[in-house]
Amino acid sequence: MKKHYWISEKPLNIQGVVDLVIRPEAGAINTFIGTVREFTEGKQTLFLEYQAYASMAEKKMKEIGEEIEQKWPGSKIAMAHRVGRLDISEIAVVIAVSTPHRASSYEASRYAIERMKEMVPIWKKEHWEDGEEWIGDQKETKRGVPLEGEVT
Amino acid sequence: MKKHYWISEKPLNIQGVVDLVIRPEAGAINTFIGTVREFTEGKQTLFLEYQAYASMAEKKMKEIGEEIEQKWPGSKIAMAHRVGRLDISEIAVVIAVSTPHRASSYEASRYAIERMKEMVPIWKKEHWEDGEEWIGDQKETKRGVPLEGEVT
Amino acid sequence: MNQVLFFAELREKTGVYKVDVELTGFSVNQVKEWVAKDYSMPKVQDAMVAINEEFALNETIIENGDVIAFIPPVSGG
Amino acid sequence: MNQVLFFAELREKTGVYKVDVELTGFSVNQVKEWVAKDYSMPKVQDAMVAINEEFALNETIIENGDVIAFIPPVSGG
Repeated sequence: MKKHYWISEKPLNIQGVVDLVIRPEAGAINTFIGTVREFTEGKQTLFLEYQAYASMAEKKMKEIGEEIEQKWPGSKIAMAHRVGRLDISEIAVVIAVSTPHRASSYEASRYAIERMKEMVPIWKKEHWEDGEEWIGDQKETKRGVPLEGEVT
Repeated sequence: MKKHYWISEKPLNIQGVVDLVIRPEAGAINTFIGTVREFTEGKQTLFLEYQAYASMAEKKMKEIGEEIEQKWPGSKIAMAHRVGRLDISEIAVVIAVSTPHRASSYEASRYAIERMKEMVPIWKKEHWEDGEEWIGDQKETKRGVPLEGEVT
Repeated sequence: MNQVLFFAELREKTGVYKVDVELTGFSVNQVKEWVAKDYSMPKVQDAMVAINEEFALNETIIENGDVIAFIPPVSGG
Repeated sequence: MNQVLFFAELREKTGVYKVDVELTGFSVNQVKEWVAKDYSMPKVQDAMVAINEEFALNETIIENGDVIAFIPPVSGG
């Protein structure tokens, strides 16, 4: 069986993640794709560096998947996160959830990314013109109040 | 400039739709993919047939995109819908929305598919073992109460 | 002169995709009645009507050159 | 014998990815204190600790063979 939860040093392929959850019982697939944004609160990012505790990260992603398959019966999920240096607009994360009906595909996908940001041991380092810094959740917000209470 | 809203007689390519909305200002892309489900309320679908009033459908999808770009500033959207015969698990629709932050990517994507189902002139015909029927919104629900008040 | 387009169930039941017909001056409602009668299609009453790709009211008067489309309840997505 | 792993800022500041060290019988809290002192890393107090890839409490006692990882606040996604 193919892995449904993995850390990758190579660019992520969206279709490859979606293919893991396509099946006859599903009518809906929601996909969340996180890309490297150039500007955050007006400050320009040159590139990002992601690091993971890969074995634990894959285990934690699997746990999130199991939580989701319990909370939204009939759902199937795949999650992949990239590590290493990522340039602007490159894909850091792809999550795909298939469900029989569309409402739960949205809910489960949102749950997946929120949980991933909470509990999966992956870190990013911002590289700016004038410096660099490893970002923790508490630090992401220090430049001001993020829109809608969150920052991607 | 490439079309961001289109009706296609050929299989839809997810990456192709996503590529239209990737950009440096975005950190989040939400994608909704509708696939042909085999069983609805216990009844087996053999295949579907989609028909569209293509020119009007593309115009209406563009209107939905404009609504979204107004409601969620900084968002960018692309939508494609397939027509013709579709087998089980084939992709009927792909919607991709990119936004600076993730919350609005989910909201805008959900809005897009709800509006599409409301106002875009596209029809599907279900083919079952024992018959076939063009489905209208009011008909989709006649087999019982759908989950979460909606059917994909 | 005008064009009338049918889709989905209406296309299948009438057997017609497109009709060229003179409807200038008639209301949308009158056109619906004509289709219901001529094609024995009472279901057109449930359909929306689009004129030149925009949804139209029953009271709207058809102008020369308008393209009239019958839009049964949609089911895309 | 035990392994201790560092990530992100902690890895960079300590200059260490992995240390083999005998910590059997110590509590997670005692290990944190040792790292804070030996590596001059007061920030380890903010980090979570995982033992064998599961988050652990400060009171948990390290067993022989356990792999201890310092998990600074995560920022994936």
